Amino acid sequence: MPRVVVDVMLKPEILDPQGQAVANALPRLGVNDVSSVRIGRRVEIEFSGEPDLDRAREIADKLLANPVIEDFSIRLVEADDTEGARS
Amino acid sequence: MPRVVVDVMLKPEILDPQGQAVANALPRLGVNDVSSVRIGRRVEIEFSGEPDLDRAREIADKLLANPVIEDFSIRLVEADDTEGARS
Amino acid sequence: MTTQSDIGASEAAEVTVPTGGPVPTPRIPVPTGEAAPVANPVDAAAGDLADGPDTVQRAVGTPDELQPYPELGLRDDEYERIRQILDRRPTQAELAMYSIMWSEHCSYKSSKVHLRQFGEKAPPSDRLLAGIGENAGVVQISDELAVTFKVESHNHPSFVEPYQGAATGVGGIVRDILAMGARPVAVMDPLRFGAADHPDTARVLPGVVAGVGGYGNCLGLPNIGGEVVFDPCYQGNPLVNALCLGVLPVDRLQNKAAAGAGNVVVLMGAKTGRDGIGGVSVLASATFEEASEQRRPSVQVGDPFTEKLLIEACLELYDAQLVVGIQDLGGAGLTCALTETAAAAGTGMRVWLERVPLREPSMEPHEILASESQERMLLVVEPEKLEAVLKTAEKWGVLATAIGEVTPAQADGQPGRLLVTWRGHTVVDVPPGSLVDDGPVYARPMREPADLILLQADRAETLPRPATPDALRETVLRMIASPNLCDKSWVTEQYDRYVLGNTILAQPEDSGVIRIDEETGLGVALSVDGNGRYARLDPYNGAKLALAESYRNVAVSGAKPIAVTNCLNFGSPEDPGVMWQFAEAVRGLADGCAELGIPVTGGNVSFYNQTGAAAIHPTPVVGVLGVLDNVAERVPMGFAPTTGAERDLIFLLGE
Amino acid sequence: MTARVGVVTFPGSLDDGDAARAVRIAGAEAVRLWHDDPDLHGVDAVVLPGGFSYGDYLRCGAIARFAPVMQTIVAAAQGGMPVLGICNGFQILCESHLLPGALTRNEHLHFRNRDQVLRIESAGTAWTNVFQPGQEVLVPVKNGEGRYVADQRTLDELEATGRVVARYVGGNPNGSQRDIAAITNEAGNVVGIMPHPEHAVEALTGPSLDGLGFFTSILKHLAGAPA
Ligand SMILES: Nc1ncnc2c1ncn2[C@@H]1O[C@H](COP(=O)(O)OP(=O)(O)O)[C@@H](O)[C@H]1O
Repeated sequence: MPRVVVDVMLKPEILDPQGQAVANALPRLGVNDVSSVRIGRRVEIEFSGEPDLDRAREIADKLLANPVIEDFSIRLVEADDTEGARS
Repeated sequence: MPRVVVDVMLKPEILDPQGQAVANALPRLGVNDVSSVRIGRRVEIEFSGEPDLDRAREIADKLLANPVIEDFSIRLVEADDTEGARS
Repeated sequence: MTTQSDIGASEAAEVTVPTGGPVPTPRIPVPTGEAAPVANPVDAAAGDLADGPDTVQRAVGTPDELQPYPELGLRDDEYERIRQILDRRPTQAELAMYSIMWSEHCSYKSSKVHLRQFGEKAPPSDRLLAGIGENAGVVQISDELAVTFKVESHNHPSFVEPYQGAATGVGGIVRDILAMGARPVAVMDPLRFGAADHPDTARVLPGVVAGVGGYGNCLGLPNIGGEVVFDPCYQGNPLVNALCLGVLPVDRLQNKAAAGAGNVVVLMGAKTGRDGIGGVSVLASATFEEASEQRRPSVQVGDPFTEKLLIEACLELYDAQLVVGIQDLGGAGLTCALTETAAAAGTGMRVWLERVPLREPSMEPHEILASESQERMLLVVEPEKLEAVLKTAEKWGVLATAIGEVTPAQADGQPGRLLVTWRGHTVVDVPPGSLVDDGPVYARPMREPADLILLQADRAETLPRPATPDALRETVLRMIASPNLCDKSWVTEQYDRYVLGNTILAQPEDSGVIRIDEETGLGVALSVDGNGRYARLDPYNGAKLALAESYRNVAVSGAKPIAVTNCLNFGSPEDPGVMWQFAEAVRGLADGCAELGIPVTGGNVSFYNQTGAAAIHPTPVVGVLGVLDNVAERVPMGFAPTTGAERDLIFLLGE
Repeated sequence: MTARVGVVTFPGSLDDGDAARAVRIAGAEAVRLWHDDPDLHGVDAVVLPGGFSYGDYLRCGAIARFAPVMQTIVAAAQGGMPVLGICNGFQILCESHLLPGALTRNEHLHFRNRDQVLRIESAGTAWTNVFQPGQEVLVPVKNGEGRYVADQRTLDELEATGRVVARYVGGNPNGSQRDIAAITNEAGNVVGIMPHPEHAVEALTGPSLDGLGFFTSILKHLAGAPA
């Protein structure tokens, strides 16, 4: 069953203390070529029936993101599509 | 410049109280066809030079995810690819 | 900052709330390269005048250029004054600065004439090391030690984004305390929400509580008390007030004066971003496409970890005597810090704005000057100590950057000027005192609200009283169940009361008690109280009652009350009814303090707390601080468990 | 010789002064250690205090694990040096793999501060040897991410080998699996505890004096330990 993924990220101009903390820690791990880290939320929504993008958008808008400081994007993902190398 | 996206999600067997709280709130919004909500982190990493997937995997493995409770996946994303309908 | 923390510079212009409303109409014609005289060789050399910033040079050459001062909340006569002071039109950056510093928020233009009473009626005190006008009042409590405390509001941001609004409210008041040379040691949070069962309260309250807790807990400051009050009048305008208490050795007291020509001006802490620029963005709307409004969030995001580092770094700098002057950056950002520090010393200042570390490289000079980015402090440092300062900052992992230097007063003894350049362009050249001290002052019209007589006539005595045991039982149950009287632990359990290990009393006690000196047991007690319903019925006595309640709470914990702080939450000062309520409340508080013999040492005014034309109840929140020579002698509120035959006796005092 | 107990300060540590105070009240010398300095300055034992090291925005303890001082502490702990991690310190010990499992967001999603009864399940560790097994103690708990989780096998093993050091009694404040409040490693020298014994060492400031036992235990342990 495909699921809906909502990515919620702070707007680009908003301070992201979480990303900044990670970026600052990287040199400690010997990583010096990262210029920026931004951290947001990834929300996976499974519907009991057909996945409903409009519904998901409504949920994101009302519940998952605060439009004052966050943007979100929505997409359908196949359940077993790990979108990359799941480690 | 493309960036690396690391998605970190709690392992399926680990309780996700945040996701559950959202799922429980949905009926109040009149949404009754969602069977599960899981909330994780989405980390966007920009490199100063070429994006380095191996490097990113190392960062994810050491820092971004705790393998005891979390899984992660990594992929390259074009900077302006919003991966869906940016609202 | 000595400003009203929650009312942005643009409050009067009402363009801040980011509801995605229309972009204000641009009023600035885009200047063309040819039209501007190219007289300044530096400007000319920069070679990008058409797209460059509005310089002093250009302002001189284009005296008739239309400027969007009304959108920035400046009145015609205020704008004229600015032109007189500068003897030309202000540049964009200068206009932004005046609009900020002359706003209600920073200039106290409507409240000033009333607040004077706090000083005039105050009893003489030899304990007061710093009083009204400083970042926070400082009170000596022993030969070596002093405490400083103050309450501020962050009401409007907390309605828009409850978590971050409340969090940055705590962050702001903590920096005020830090700027006095004190280590912050406790916080309190008087809160007002709409009806408990209103759906929006379910959004605002949990977010505010989590924000107060999140920021305070992460800084390691125990929360030792506060208030949670529900009333429909706060539905569209909750009150989030935050109090911070700090401790300092008497000889570590800091001040904000940028003394000593040649000293270096250092900006320490977070990078500067487009936070809370709000109304100032109208200045840019001519050069940005429509979407630009989107890029200017009015809500700041707090970073308590950076603040914690800032605290430790500052304290280390104070102890090593490495700073001459220090000022926190609050609601009016660099504008306020630069002008206040220079004005306090009568010196001038030269600032290279491009040295300010930016989160977004595309920021323009007026945006950098107006930014409300959190977790920043401005230091004045002797050149030979700069390296040591930078080292300390590095040790704690906070950014510190030399951005300018103190310049001498003028040859004729007149104060110096604040000169700000940006990539070689002179964008600001002003007398700093004109922004800080010469702002407008209004004696606004006042009129007793027309409905007051009716309200007062409807006396409590006329209400039906429970007459039967059943009715009495019913009344008691209703009271117990009422949100205003119920147990507050859902809120207070989210706050760390133990951290720092000096909390002697906290929730649910009448006042919080903090041990200041582990050796001697010296400590202080603090309570914050307010009752908007009383104040609505009678603002003069309502304010007195708030003071009396707070005073009593401190006294019954075993402490001797010695100082008062306050946060005056009111509707629009342009409404004569509100202004009357304000004047009465101030008069009541000042009289009450005189009667009790303790001074107001500081506070904060928050106006424009209203939804449309409906103002909140006038809500003066009063904090009283008392001293305990030995905290072991504190009196907790509960009856002590009885052992054997020794039973506590119960007395009722008073009428 | 008084025992020397190190207390580490990371940027963002908050209860470090309190841990040092508890060490002193117990009768040992508190030695302050700095995150950036790998030298342990000859201490006999180490306390990792509560707080939000490096802000803990990512995951509690995730960044502190890489601090220079932690490299030394991990090696010393593996060599038998007693280490007590309180709250954030517990999180750091799990992130450093000195203790199994992980600490996650409280089930009810709130930070919670209350006085909490614990049952001491194991008095065999370096930090709990003055207690009686089954003894109940009252100490403050205050955390936002204190829910202990591990897989069933690990949990069973902890139980079977007596490595559950303390459990919540009379209500679980964060949803910890099997009410676990504190655990230890196989050797019993490394203990992680979510509640705060260092805040129950003075009658004026704490709900009890029960927390002191954790700090007197280490003195007893060090006194009995072969030099
Ligand atoms: N927002 C808050 N933050 C911290 N403590 C609070 C807050 N609200 C109430 N409290 C505390 O809870 C206790 C009970 O509050 P309240 O019911 O208002 O009592 P009282 O009517 O005696 O002032 C007091 O100790 C008070 O300081």
